[in-house]
Amino acid sequence: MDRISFFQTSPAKYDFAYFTVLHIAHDSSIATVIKLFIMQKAIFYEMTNSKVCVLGAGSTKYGKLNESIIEIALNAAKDAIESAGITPKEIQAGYISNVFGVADKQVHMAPVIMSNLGISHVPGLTIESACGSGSVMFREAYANVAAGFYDCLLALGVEKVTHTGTVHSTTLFSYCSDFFYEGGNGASFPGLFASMARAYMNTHKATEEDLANVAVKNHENGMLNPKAHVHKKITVEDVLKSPVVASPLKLLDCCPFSDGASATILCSEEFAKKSGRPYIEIIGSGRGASPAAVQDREDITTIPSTVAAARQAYRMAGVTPKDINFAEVHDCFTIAEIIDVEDLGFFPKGKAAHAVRDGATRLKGEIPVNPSGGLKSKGHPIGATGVGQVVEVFDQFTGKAGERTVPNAEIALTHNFGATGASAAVHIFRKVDRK
Amino acid sequence: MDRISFFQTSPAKYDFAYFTVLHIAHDSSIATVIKLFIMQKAIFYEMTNSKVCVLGAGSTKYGKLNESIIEIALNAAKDAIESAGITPKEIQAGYISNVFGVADKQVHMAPVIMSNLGISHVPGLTIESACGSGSVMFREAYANVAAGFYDCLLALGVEKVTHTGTVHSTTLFSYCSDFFYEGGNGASFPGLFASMARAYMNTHKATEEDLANVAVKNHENGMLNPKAHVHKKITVEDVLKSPVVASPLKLLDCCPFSDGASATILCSEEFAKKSGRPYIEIIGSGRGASPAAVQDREDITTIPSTVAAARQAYRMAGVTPKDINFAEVHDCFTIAEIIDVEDLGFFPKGKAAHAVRDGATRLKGEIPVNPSGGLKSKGHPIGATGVGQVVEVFDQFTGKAGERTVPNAEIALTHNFGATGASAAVHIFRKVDRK
Amino acid sequence: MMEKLSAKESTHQKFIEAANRKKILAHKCSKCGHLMLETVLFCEKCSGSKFEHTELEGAGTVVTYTIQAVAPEGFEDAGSYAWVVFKIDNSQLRASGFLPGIKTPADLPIRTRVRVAGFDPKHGLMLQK
Amino acid sequence: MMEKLSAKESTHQKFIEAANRKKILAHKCSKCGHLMLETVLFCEKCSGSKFEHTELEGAGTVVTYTIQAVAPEGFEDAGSYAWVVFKIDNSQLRASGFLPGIKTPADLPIRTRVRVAGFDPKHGLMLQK
Ligand SMILES: [Zn+2]
Ligand SMILES: [Zn+2]
Repeated sequence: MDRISFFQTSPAKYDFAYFTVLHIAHDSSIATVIKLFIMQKAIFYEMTNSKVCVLGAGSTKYGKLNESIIEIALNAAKDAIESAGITPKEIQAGYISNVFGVADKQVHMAPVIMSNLGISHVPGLTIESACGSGSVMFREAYANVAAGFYDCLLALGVEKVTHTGTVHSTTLFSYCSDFFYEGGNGASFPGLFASMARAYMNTHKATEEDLANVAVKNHENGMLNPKAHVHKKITVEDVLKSPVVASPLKLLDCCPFSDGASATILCSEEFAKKSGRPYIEIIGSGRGASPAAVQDREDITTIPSTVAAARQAYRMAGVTPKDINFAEVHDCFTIAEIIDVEDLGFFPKGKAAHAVRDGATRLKGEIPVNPSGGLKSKGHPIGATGVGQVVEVFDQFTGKAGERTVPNAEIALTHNFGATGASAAVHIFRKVDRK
Repeated sequence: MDRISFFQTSPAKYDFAYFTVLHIAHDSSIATVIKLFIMQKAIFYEMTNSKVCVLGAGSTKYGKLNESIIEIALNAAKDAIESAGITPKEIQAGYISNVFGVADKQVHMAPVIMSNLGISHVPGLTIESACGSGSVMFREAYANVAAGFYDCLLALGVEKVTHTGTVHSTTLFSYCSDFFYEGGNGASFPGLFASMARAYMNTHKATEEDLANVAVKNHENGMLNPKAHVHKKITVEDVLKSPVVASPLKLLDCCPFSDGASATILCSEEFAKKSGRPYIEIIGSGRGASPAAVQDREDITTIPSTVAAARQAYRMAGVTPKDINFAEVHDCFTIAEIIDVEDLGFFPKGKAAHAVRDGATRLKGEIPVNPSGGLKSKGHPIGATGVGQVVEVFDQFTGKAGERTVPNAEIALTHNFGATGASAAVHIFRKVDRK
Repeated sequence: MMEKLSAKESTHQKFIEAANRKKILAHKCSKCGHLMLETVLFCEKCSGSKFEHTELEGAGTVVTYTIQAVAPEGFEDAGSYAWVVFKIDNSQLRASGFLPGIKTPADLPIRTRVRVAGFDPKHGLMLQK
Repeated sequence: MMEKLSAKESTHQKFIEAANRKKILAHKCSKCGHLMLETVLFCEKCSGSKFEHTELEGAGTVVTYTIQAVAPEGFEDAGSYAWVVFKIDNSQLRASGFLPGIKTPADLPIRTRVRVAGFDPKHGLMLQK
């Protein structure tokens, strides 16, 4: 499909019309036309260039949680609502992301969440796109505000699986693969990424140590995040000596199974400005897809959905990878972060392992990657992960990231994918300075 | 929340601006303003009044199906694509609705479906809202086309549960309730609707025979639908003598557990017109929500989400219940159809039982309800049901409904809800005559 | 693997602990006085989030119910039971629970008085006549 | 309760039946000649939906793989096995399968030759070296 995604064509098309109007207005110089132009500009602004902001954000701690999935979700929702300084009645819709509600006996979560926020008349829905559910949902919520359909939304991701145990969780997750070819033939998620790691290592001469460096860096960042699942400083040796899960990946190459929820309040710029509270702006959004099965990808060392989503988001935001001050990327396994940072354009193909080794992605490096600790250390409650990345950007840009704050950051990127990257979404955010 | 849903406010607001422009154009009578006006009209049209059409539709048979959930989905997708006369490459996104993919070991379905349609680069997602997933997803897909984000989408619902058996299916479905108060205390879905039936019968002096009439009528219609799950003419006595599932509801008051998929091709009016194929137009869309738990509803004999969704859809379409020529409504249990037709405004509160007895909702009645056979006879593959209702409208309006065709129908309504109506969506369609 | 929640962390757990004392846990909005079940986090009327805890006596009258002939998993061995919605005395609130030993509608006319008997990990909020 | 599917109805079943004959079932677009696995319903190149059935010899070379130390449910008793992506001989197509008896990477260098041994209802597409 050569059609540029909806967030590119539209602004361009209307900008053209807009400047045509401007031109006519200048030529004719009559009051009515100017009036028309101003009115049109206002309408255009609201309708297609409507900026969308994140006004509030909150997360539970990620980890093994004892509360029910609904309570976990509600705790994050309450935090986000209070962080935005709004009341629940200002929320016009609830966008939820979740994959395995079945595991805690609750699907159809939006009505239960909304009812317990005291706004049972507010409609909602759940969006699922495997481990990328959070960002795919976030994009739908974003599009609804961008289109002018809503002024204020709750966008909330939640997951609870740890109580089912490692083997059953592994099994559930394998249902996110192309099951006929992958899960059904014995591949788990660590297994699928292990096959990608082997392909990458073989093609680009990377080593198990190169992968381990990603884990070491993300655990280091996670130490600074009080809500992270895993607070444990580790060394390359620790990673290499940890038990093999699916060769060549070892336990410390893998993110944990986590419970948790993250929530954001999305709103129009007008709504955000009126609030008088700190907010951040979404300046780019992109989605992509890849062949569902790893076997069907011509090059197993790159993820086409990431490349497509990033290209769209960069184009929409009018920025390049060099403009990104930090990124939260999908590091479900160490190999994933290596592939991600290449697919996102931070490093040339095959060069990421070297860059990570040199510290380029560390908190004080040239492009800090996963200051939150990433999925690897912060944790990976799969329905919440994509939203949690946005929470990190919000916290970074509004002075709530404490010791892990990336200095002087103005532009940040989030990248989250489903399964082995069959689906992906990328968002780009801008810090908004308030006087 | 007093804000009218997005599909009402926007057109009204822009109509105002539009007529202001018109007014100015008349007054000043200068060419540039007229030019401006025409350009603006075109842009307005495309941007906010963009009509959305259904260009193709297809369903598998509903029932116990042996294929995998992916094959079931693909069979419906292929039918819809061929019915629309498009090629898969014209599809820009895949909106899927499904609840229990876990039961057939496949979630994250969009990438697998898109890959097997030969368009693995096209992004998709899954939307869940219990038994209302299909219509809630359809509305999101619709909104994306209405906003001008996409020209052509696949909107597909699918479910496969029968292989898990009745008790496990009953258990899975109970996860759609407010589990802490309902499923967790032993209520199944038949049980929840039974409690609503008892309340209704008590308040409005309806009888078990009144409920049975709904089943008899829908089985009669289903006899004419080759894709219906249950082809069995029944009598009131058959219903009353069937085994109790959850008193006062008996087996023949309940829809079956079904497998199946339904798919539609949604597109802009421009796209539909260019195709030269038959299509129908969506003229109204509404969503609503109710307290998740039955206990929290002030009146248990009405479903607030239906009332809200219908009000929105009618207002947007500019029609009243009297203008509807037939309706596909959510009759998961006989009591549901009784409540639905009152909440949708076809009959006053408490009067539906009488109207059904008099034949008002039969195929030749004043307002035919569920000409397809409804969930009761056509079947209820929960993720597909809301989409299947649209397929019925498409078939009715494009001459494919055979003996069950409602004569002279021009306007039709679909109504689908999740669980006990905690979420609902209503759509209104117009037949488009092509010369 | 996971510890049991304390009532401090979980509204569900608080509700359960009260049920075990034969109470229904609710709270009253400090701002407008509206009464809600404990699980609701913001006032349905005024969006307030400060509440006074209120324990309601776990007794009331049947609003509606069903007798579950086909029971979901976990309830197959529960015998013939009713799932009951009841209005809690001295409030407009309703709650739902599990009432064992109900075989036919004659056993449970609408407006029958029921009371909370406790909370069973397997069958939920237990009621008795 | 449900009958077994015939290969007429199910692309998965067709694929499985071919695997049991040690073949990989594919089809060639009648319009442009593009070759795809049987499960793909429209041509990836030209969107055509008419195909000529093609049975490929179930043999090829390993592209990548993993040895699953922690196996999902249904595979716990499978011993040490590899999940393998292999390129099918005389085509650009790849498929995936289950290869038992692999303990260390030394057992399976990239480009090792493997062939289809059948389809096991429990473990899927069976491979052998
Ligand atoms: Zn209050
Ligand atoms: Zn072709």
